[in-house]
Amino acid sequence: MTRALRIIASNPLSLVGLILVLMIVLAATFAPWIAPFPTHNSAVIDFAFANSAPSSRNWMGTDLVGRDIFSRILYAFRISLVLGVVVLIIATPIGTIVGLLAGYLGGWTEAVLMRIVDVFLSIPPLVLAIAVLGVLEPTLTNAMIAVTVMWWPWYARLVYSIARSEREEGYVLAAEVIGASTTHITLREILPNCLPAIITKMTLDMGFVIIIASSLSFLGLGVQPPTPDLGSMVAEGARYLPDSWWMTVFPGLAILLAVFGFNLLGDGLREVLGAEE
Amino acid sequence: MSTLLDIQDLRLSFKGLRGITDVLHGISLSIAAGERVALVGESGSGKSVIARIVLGLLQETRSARVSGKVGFDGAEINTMRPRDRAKLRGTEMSMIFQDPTSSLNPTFTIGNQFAEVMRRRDPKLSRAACDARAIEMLTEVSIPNPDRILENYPFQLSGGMNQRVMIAMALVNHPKLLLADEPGTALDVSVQAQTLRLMHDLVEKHGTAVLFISHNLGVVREFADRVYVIYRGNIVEEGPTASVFHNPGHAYTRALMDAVPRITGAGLPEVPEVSDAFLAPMVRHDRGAA
Amino acid sequence: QTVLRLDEVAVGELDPAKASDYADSILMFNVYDTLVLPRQGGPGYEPHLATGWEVDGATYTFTLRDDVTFQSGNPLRAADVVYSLNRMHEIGQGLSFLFPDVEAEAIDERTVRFTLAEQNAPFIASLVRLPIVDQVLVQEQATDDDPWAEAYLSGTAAGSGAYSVTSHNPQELTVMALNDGYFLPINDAAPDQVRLRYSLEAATVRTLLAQGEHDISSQWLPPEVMRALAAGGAQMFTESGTGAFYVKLNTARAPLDDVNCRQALAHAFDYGTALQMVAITDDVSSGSPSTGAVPVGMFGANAPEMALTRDLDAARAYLAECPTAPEDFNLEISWIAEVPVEERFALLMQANFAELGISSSIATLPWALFTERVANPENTPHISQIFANAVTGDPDTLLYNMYHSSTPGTWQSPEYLSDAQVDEALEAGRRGPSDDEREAAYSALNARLMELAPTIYAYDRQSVFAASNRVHAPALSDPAMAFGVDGVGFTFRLMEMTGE
Amino acid sequence: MSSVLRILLRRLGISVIVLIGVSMLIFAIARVIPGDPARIALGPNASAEQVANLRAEMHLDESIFAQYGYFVSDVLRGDLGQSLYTNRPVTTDIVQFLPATLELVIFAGILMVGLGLPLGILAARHRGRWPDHVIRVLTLLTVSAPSFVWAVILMLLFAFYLPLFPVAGRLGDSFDIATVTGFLTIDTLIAGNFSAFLDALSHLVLPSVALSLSGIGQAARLTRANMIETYDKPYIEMAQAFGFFPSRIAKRYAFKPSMIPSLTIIGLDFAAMLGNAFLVEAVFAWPGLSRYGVAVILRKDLNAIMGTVLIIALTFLVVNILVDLLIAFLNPRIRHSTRASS
Amino acid sequence: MSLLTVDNLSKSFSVAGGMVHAVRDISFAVERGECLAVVGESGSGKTTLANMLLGILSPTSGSIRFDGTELPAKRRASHRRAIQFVQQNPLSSLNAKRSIGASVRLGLDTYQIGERAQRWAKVEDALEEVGLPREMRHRAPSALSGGQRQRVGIARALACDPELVVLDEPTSALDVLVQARVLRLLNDLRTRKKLTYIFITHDLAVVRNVADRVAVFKSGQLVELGETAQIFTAPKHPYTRSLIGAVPVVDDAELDLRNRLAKGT
Ligand SMILES: Nc1ncnc2c1ncn2[C@@H]1O[C@H](COP(=O)(O)OP(=O)(O)OP(=O)(O)O)[C@@H](O)[C@H]1O
Ligand SMILES: Nc1ncnc2c1ncn2[C@@H]1O[C@H](COP(=O)(O)OP(=O)(O)OP(=O)(O)O)[C@@H](O)[C@H]1O
Ligand SMILES: [Mg+2]
Ligand SMILES: [Mg+2]
Repeated sequence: MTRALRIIASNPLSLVGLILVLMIVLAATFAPWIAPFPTHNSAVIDFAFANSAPSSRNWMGTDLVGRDIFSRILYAFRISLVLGVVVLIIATPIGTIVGLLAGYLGGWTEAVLMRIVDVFLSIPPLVLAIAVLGVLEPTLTNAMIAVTVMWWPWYARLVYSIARSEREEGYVLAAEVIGASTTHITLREILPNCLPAIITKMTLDMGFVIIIASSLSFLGLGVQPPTPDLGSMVAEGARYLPDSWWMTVFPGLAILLAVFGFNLLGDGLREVLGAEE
Repeated sequence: MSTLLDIQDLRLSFKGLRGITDVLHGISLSIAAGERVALVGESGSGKSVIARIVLGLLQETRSARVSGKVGFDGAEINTMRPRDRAKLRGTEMSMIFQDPTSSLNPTFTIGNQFAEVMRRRDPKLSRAACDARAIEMLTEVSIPNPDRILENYPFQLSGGMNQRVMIAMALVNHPKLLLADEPGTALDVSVQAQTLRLMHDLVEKHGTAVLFISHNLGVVREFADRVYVIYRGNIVEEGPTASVFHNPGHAYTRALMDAVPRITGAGLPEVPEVSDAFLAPMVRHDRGAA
Repeated sequence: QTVLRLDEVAVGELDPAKASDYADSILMFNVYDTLVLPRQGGPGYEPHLATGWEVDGATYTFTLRDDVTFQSGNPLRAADVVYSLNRMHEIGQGLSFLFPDVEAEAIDERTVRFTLAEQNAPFIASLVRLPIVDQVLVQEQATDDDPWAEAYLSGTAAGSGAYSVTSHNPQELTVMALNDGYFLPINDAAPDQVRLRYSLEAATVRTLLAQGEHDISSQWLPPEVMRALAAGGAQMFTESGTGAFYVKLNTARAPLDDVNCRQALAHAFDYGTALQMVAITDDVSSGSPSTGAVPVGMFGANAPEMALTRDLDAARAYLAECPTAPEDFNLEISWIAEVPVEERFALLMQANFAELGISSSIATLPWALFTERVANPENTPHISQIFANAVTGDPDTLLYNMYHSSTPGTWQSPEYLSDAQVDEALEAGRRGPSDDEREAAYSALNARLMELAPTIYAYDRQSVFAASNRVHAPALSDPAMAFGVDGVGFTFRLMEMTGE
Repeated sequence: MSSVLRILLRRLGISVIVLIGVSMLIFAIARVIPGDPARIALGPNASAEQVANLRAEMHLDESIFAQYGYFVSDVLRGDLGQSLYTNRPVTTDIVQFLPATLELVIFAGILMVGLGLPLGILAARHRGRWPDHVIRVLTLLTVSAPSFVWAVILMLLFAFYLPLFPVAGRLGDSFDIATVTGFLTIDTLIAGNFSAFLDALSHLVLPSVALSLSGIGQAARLTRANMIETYDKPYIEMAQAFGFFPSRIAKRYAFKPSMIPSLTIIGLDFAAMLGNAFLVEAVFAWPGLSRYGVAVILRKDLNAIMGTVLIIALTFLVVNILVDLLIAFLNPRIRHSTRASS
Repeated sequence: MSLLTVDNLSKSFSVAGGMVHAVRDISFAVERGECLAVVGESGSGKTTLANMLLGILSPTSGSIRFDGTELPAKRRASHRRAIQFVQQNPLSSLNAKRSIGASVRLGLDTYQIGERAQRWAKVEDALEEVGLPREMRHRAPSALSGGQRQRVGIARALACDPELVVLDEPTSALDVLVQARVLRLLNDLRTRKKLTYIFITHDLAVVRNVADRVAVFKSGQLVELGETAQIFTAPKHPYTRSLIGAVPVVDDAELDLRNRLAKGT
């Protein structure tokens, strides 16, 4: 672990990524203490300052009811991070197990499981999430469900392709000859070899889940007001372009920054973990 | 005999994550025109990098530091401009690799690849002329139906076939120097022996000098006029093949010889994997001594 | 060739039997004609396709003009009127609810008689919403599967209006061209072509207007955008369609089933800030102070001086009487996703109520889901926000469907109010027949509703449109030329293009 | 060529299975919709009797399997039902809206391939040096924001502040172009109206750039990675040993083999743009299928939702089949999968 | 009684263009304690045979009897312990993500060999036995040289306490010096632990020095089977002769022998 950190630190870009991610995580965690207007994450209204441009009082301006955009962005990071973590925590094991079984066992298991995966993959991800969310009510939980539904097949696919090539490796053959169980071979032998790819993908995916979730709420299908959410902030602000540009530009940049951080970190991680193999 | 390749005090190191690793520690090696010289040594001893330096490829790699003199046909490879080095490759010198099938481009036909190589020397050559010459070369390496082979892709041919194609391709432009890095070790012993014999005859006929890299002493003995033994980036012994084989002077060479199992059935010898004696200074056999 | 460009939010419904909302109204008032039209600059209705009518109890006899031809060239006949009403009845969508228990018959080519089941004072007003279709043309297109030619009329017009439809794409654009054969004289400066675009983003409209590429915005532009446009020199058109912004309380669901709890909310609501939120310029606002349940200007309305105001003390007093503790209210405050300004009112309410310690949450409901949820009282949110108008200009069309105990479970009546006095007043208002009787009935209704507080009467509203200076529309800018019914102000033949 | 045919058939076979799965999935999603589709369809003023009639007509009272059967047989007859939102057959709607989306997505796809691949090649060739670093940061930035953020930013910069491009729509008001293909860039040319063509093109610029930015980044990164992997292959070393110049090696030796694995992913990215079009169309008021999709979803318009998703899945499958064929065409190993006797 | 008896064993694969008969009707027996070498050119079916013996592939026809009992085609763990194998590629045969100790321990856990608590000690014993330091069990395969990895592979096979070990080209990826030492180790272990080897290789010189008997394969068929000394002095089959004729040799004595055999005298 320390070695990994050292290697990440030696690559300036990944270091920037790590710092960005840490900053965002800290900002989200300590939002109530950092935010200049900690109550602005809810239904607060302050018409005296409504729709005002960035100033020394409100660094990123205010929205239509006078809430501080900067404070709301900090709170919105919380939602994004929680959503990302929950989705990945649910989607990854499902996809991994499906992928491992299909990849290792082959035959009918492979045919059936992978066709199911294909079905999910043959609807563009966002469309699938929109369709699922379209029929459910727009809430945070349902957004998580929708994103999870579209996400697990990608892990299945990733793990499947690794497992399928690992199946041919000598160490799997050795374990089979010794007589190890399928559980042992998939979970103890093959899975560790998929982990670097899975962890890298999870890091990169944190970014993409944020993108997808914000896309959903951009369309009005995600987290509902007054809970601050980056996507819906952009969507709302977009109505007031170009006059109230701060309402959309800052949340947009916040998404960019968060995702960029996770991507940089994921890229770095890919190098570190890839180099270990 | 004029010296075609003259390497003096060649040093190489790589810059990596863990600092600098020295790979070659001052190697001198020379090949006369038309001479077949072998370089033997264990895995990782630095055989392939020497070939890559001669080709001028490592000089263009950012992590590699090359110093010393590499004279080729009167020119100095190390200080040449990359473009000029590239001009030598494929025309004045060419190379064949260990695994023939993966060394040929999987997405082009053999004929196509032949034409590309031939146009290295003469860019205006017509495709028909290329094909004609390719067929001629393929016949020389005893490939049946060469015209049909030209339309095939590498994966459609057996390893032995690809090996011959590669040899033909390497020699089609009449290079002065052929670098052969463990050619065909990926192949079956009998196929390998067969193609080596074929290559032997061919270079002799064309008067091509060869730097033959191998870890297989038996193969070296059959192919080369002269041998260099390399151990961990140092040449430890050099001399005419017969002389080195009959009279190995260096502890490492001797261990190497002993370790090779014999078909006469002498049993399994006790040899050290490493020994201080392997680091002893170089042994040079006199020219012409048998 | 002058072109008028405007936009509307929803899809444009071209079938007269299905048309209902504002965009549809614009289409109807230009492509079709009706027997009567609201009088410009005052109350009442004037003949339009008719030359006049006679009332005899529940029977109405209309005489038609003889100089009207449809755009197809077919002459207008009494049978067309009968057909139009029957078609509306049979399809049963759109505004067909305005014509319950009405029979029509053609007495002769030019005379048509409507027979109502009972006396109904607002009937004449309702006829503003009965576009007359060209029976001969439409029946040619009817098939066994589609006896009312719905497919045909959804994309084509079969009316007599001053404008004909040259192309119609319900999500995108309707293009209309001046109909030279119109039976009334048309202003020379009236636009030759009208392009009505649908569902443009606010930012798009704002830019197009600023760049001179657009003429009239929809009324749904957020106030901030309107303000920005006004500041940039755009004109502000207004239309008072006799409506209001209603915050509806679900009286069938605890804690709002108790009148004290409702009164607490009604008194806690910050009327002043709400009006401030919808103010656009110093003179123009999409809201004016509410005085009670009936919008100012209608039968039974209170005097303009009686504006409702926030009264926190009264609110606390009511709350003390309310059986539910404030922290247990857990109100669901909904807002319609398509109407972003409602989100702000939701926030305003949440903040207002929070001052009394009342807990609440906010839910966004797309219109379709909202209309679904209001179908039963358990699913209906505690608080829903509705912009409603008297579609015919008559209070009956505004209030009956909201408050009569026989009509709960629609988007208009998420209160689920059931009160005998209210029912009685509504029926009396509908019966009429004299204006005085109606005035008295609606006054009583107003008083009773203020007592029951099923609704927070946030403000009386008028529609505001931002417009370029290329267009002159007296019906939308001069109160003396205004019509009292939503959408009639967009009668294009009355507009003038002023050249830049 | 017969083996390509075999691949096509195999691929079609799999696609049919997948399509059946997709139809089940869509059907399942549609059935969990809260509320009564018949009630929604008839609107707020319908009577209970009308609702019951429509329920019967929609087979909502029958078993779920029967309902699926009706759904499939209708779909096979090209009947996707009636949209509640537009009151028209869904098929008509799709025919009307699909071309706009396809035009947008195809343009974005051209940008993605046209810019992404060269950038990736450039980065791979200069691996570890500044062009690589610059491209890497830029492409990572482009993939780091959802397309609606790019759309909003582009709109702000190039339509509002610097009004170079139109803010919305597909064609200026002043043009009246007959619909032939539904692709305005083509229809305007068919009509011989060159200024309309330029106008249509200028309308396409911002949306397609916004839509393609992350695809460009994705394609460039992928191409770079695969090129680098190819650069480690023995046949590249061989090409170097034969003295081919780096630019020639990149173009002729490394590019084609590295495209073969890239193509599948690029195909997927291309298809993902069908989804992202939802966002971009919303921002630029682009009258396409995606915007229709959002509208029908917000209105819980069941038939239209199912139809839209189905048609997008179908488009996606077609793209994938095309990509597979392209790969088969590029990869001689597949094209000549039967060993030529020699 | 022979330890292993193979009767009329065949294996075919169906591939795109038809059937590949990888092993055709082979019969032979292996005596307890002997080392039988299997040689033949690439693709002659050596690995296929090994995989059938190990139970990774089930034969198309024929039978394999081990220690008197016939082995079922689908083998469970209980039938696997006694036959173990060592693979050619020492790198891929070890799981890069697990310590070498864990790899060696797998057999012990599977067959419940020894007390749970004592297994690590047994793992270290096994490592010691193949000449590796005990503490090496914590290392990852990537931290080992090729020869060390191959020793781990051998230790892993032997930890299961097998009777028969199938060695599929165990030294062909190693340098000569390392190969010499690994071959000696294998020889020592065989005598010490009374093991039986089936030694697959294409290096005839190695065969000459380790095997008791030699089986020569050509295109899936067993063309010659005989005592090692006999094969190298008087090969009967022309194919065997041509194989020996292709062996690269280093000293003159070998050259003489080879030339003599090649001439067929
Ligand atoms: N590009 C490189 N970067 C870093 N180290 C390298 C590079 N190329 C070679 N080396 C190192 O240089 C040393 C010599 O490598 P080389 O490939 O010449 O060995 P070799 O004698 O050809 O071995 P083999 O017989 O296995 O081919 C090795 O230790 C190798 O790890
Ligand atoms: N799973 C399989 N499917 C199809 N054909 C196979 C399969 N496994 C092996 N073969 C074929 O069976 C034949 C024998 O293969 P095998 O691997 O046993 O040869 P080998 O003697 O071990 O060769 P090598 O010395 O190269 O390892 C070959 O022609 C091979 O192509
Ligand atoms: Mg080498
Ligand atoms: Mg084998």
